[in-house]
Amino acid sequence: MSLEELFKEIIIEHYQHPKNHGHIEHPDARSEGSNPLCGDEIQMELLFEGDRIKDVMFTGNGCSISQSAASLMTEAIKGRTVAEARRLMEEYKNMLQGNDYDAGMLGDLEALSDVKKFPARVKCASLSMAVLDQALQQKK
Amino acid sequence: MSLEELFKEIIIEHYQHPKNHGHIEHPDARSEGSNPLCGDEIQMELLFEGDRIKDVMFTGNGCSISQSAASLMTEAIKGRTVAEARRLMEEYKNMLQGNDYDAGMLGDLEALSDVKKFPARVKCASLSMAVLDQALQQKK
Amino acid sequence: MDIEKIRKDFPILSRIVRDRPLVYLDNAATTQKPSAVIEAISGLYRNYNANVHRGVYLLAEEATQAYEDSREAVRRFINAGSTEEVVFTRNATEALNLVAYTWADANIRAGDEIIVTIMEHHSNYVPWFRLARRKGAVIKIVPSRKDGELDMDAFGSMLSDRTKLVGIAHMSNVFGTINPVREMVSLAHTRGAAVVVDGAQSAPHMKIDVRGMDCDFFALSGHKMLGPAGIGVLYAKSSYLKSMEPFMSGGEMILRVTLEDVVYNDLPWKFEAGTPNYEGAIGLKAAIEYLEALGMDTVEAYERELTEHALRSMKTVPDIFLYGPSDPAKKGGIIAFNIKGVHSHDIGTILDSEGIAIRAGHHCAQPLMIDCGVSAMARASFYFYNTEQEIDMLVKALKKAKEMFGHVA
Amino acid sequence: MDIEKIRKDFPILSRIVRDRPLVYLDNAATTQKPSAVIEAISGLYRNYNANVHRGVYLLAEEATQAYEDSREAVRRFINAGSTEEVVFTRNATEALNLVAYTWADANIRAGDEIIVTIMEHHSNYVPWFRLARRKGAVIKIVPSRKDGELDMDAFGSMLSDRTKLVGIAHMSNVFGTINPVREMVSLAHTRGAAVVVDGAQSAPHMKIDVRGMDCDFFALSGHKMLGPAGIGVLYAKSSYLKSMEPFMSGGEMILRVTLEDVVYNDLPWKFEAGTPNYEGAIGLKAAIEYLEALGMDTVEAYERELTEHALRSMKTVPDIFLYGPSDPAKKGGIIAFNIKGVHSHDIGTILDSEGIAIRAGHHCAQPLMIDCGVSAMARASFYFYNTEQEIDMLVKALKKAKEMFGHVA
Ligand SMILES: Cc1ncc(COP(=O)(O)O)c(C=O)c1O
Ligand SMILES: Cc1ncc(COP(=O)(O)O)c(C=O)c1O
Repeated sequence: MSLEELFKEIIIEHYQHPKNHGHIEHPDARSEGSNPLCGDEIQMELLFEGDRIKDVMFTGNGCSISQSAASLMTEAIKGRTVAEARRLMEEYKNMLQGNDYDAGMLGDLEALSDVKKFPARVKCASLSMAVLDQALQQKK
Repeated sequence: MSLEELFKEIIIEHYQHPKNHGHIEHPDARSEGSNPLCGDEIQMELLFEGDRIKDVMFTGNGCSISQSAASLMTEAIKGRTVAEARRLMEEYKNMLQGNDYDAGMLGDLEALSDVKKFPARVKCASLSMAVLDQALQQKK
Repeated sequence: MDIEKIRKDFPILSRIVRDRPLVYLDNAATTQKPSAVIEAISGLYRNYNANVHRGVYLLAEEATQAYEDSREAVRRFINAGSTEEVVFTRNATEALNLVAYTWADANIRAGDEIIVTIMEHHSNYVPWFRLARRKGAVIKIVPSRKDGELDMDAFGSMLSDRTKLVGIAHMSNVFGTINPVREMVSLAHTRGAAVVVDGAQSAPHMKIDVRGMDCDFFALSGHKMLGPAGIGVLYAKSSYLKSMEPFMSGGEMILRVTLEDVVYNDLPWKFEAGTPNYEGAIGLKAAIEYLEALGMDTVEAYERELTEHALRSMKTVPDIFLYGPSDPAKKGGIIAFNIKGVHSHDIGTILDSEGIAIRAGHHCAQPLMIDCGVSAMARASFYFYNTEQEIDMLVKALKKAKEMFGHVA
Repeated sequence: MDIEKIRKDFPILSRIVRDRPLVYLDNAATTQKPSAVIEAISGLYRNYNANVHRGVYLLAEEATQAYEDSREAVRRFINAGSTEEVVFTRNATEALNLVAYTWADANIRAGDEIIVTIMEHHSNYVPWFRLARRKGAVIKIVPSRKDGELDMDAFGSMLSDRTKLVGIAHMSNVFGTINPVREMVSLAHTRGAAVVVDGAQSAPHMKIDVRGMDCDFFALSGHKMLGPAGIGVLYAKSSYLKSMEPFMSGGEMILRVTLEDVVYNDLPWKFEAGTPNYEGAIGLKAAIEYLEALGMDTVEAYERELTEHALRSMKTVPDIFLYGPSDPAKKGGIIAFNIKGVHSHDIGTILDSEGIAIRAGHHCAQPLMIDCGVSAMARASFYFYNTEQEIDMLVKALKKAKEMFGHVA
């Protein structure tokens, strides 16, 4: 268990310079969530085009894991269909739970694979997935 | 610590054949008390003549120690002045607490001297003293 | 069951009291602890003590895991559906008060009826008595029959649409009677009443299945089932817990506090304010694992044999009166008695002088004492580490007590 | 104070965590236990375990004596006038809730005002918040000044004849500020308000004199002062306790129960329903004796030195912000901080990888977090078994954390 596994350069990069950070003018879905014990907060806004996630933006504050996960997650799903996003989330969950997962599908999100070695931090990495899940449920 | 010290013959005798057991028709004072945990109960009635306790009777139920103490206590104070009764109660208390005491004054009540070796039973032996004390306070 | 081996697991059982080996027969008051429980506690403090649910460091993760593992052990032990339904309290008493202060306070109104049995411990009576006073509700008492069992006809005719709550001791701490809770629950439910089962005496001695029983609330105390003092459990159906306001408030039971508002935590933590007794929970887990290794069926069967033996041999004491069911199939290992001419308190002292620990008094069940027309009883109560020889020693000492008080009369 | 000898009294301090010796700096959350406390607990269960206040046998006498001796130890430790005024609870949180459910529930009405400080732990805030909601009372918050001390002018002008209750953290669990409780009590008393002092953080670290302070209620938690989890204390003036209805009901807290009436027990037992955590109390007594042997003055002086050292050396971490008073005379050994660019949660993980345990989060003091404009802080908190070397290790690790997050930006 080494710190470098957790705080990979790409994670710190996304923490300090998050992608898709901000708001969408007229989002189709919006949701938020928090980890009260550590104070992590994520809000997400989505814009759909047919079955596809045309745009996604987030705001929030919290630790490097929760914020970089939001940045990486939004990058990963932008442009995908809802079904693809759901499959990706499933793989991401598998990764965090220490199950087998499809690395190809996750892409850069795989940077968070070592979070599972830090049980106290798994919640941080899962927050944006929970928020995204809520938002996707708003899509009819 | 032997049982024979606690359950002396005189104690069992007074338990089984209590003296001064019953009621006074028009008592000057009446009081009662209980040890809720063991269920011991004592009621006392007193008749005064000037400064003197002319008569005293008790009823109650409970263990051999509480009931024999009531019997012995009423025997000891009957006919005494209130001041004498108070002194006697003081000596009785000393005895139960393991302090020096005036054996001559206590008479048969000394049968209860070994109760102090049975800490759980001291409350039983003190109950009638507490009830008597309350009754004496009713004397103007 | 290798009784000699089992007794070695309990360090206190080799203690000498009044120059005699301890004979501990006050298990309905509290039970002794096996080394596994004692070591679970010292192991925590020697190796991984930290406040739970809060830390981002290893010790805190370990302590939190152990605490939540205990909740799972309790869930399994009583067959609850989810750990959401397992709330840690100080003891059974707090578990019952929690229900009184939350669900009952919100749902019981003037004129409503609460039914409890005559066998209740004060802890499953006084909370309802006070609540009824406060609300103007009515308490009804299910009487017992001559044979020490509940009068189920009376119960049936007491139930009505006004009945909002039924409180039942699963096992009486005086008579030892095992009450037909499953039947009572289903009768109560037909009237829409909630049922609180006081399992303080049953959980240590028999297999508990809260789902099978279908009770709405179930309370137990860890210290009566090999666990440490200071830990108890309230089981409640999650549908109830969800609808209930929290009991105590403070750290741990909230999600978010601002000056304008407070958002409560998820189940079950919503009901656990402040630093919990995680030591107690960790000790209770070791206790449950000990019981599970023995098997609750084995415990029950062995204790039934002890009880049969005790009922048979205690009867040979002159002038003894045994309370409660005489059929050992109807009761647990609790035998309350009186000996004519010897007050229970004196019996207690005489037995103590022989190293035998029993209890004397009202057993926190004064309504039942009044009903039996006595102010006190003596009580011997067994656990699986007791033996027939110990019961024989009890009987011998009781005969001696009778003699001491008999020879003058 | 022979620190090497003291550290040997705490078995956990020789634990290796993440291949490093444990550096435990989360003492405001809970403290570690000396062998004397661990052994007091196992000694009870090995030698004289029995339910208290009930038995007529030797074990029960011994256990009861030990339990009540603990009450006397607490009385002495906080300088209460009588053991009548010492009620055992699970923790400080329960002690505060007890006051909310009894005295405050009976005495606070719509329009009345409750004053608390911005520094309160949720346990001394949420109970009053809920009570105020229930009753239609108003909560007022004493703000803090820039220097981390209470704004006493604001407090003075908030007090009025409508003030019924004042709740004060004796020592803040975030800022470490030691609040001027004696002065606040006397101001509050001129308006006839009752004062509840939350001593959870002060009692472990300084001499407590509840009579000198003249507070009406004082709460503490055993686990924060070397004692086991699951035991706390409510001190209350006996004049208050006498007038109060009981909190929980059940065994132990009653004198007599009939079907018509219930008579409550004497103080303090009226407030202790059910089997108490006598194990916890017995452990707490060993903890108090350990602290008394050291001397609270010594503890306080040593911790002040540690705090001075920490304040001085932590300042050398780049971009660190330390919350609370910068004058070590004004605070206890609690230092909350943030490092720009490194979230407290990440700091916690980085320190953990070096075996250093600190806390990160809102510290159950969200109103204070909001007031400081942050959602979380890191916090190091000391006890007398900590050393300057440990603080140096903390500082070194903080610099490393800053570097890890600094090199990219
Ligand atoms: C100031 C303060 N008050 C109250 C509490 C609550 O203590 P407990 O959780 O032991 O009830 C704490 C500790 O977390 C505290 O720091
Ligand atoms: C039937 C019953 N209910 C409740 C209790 C209360 O248990 P506790 O004192 O552990 O809360 C007891 C034990 O005394 C009991 O026997």
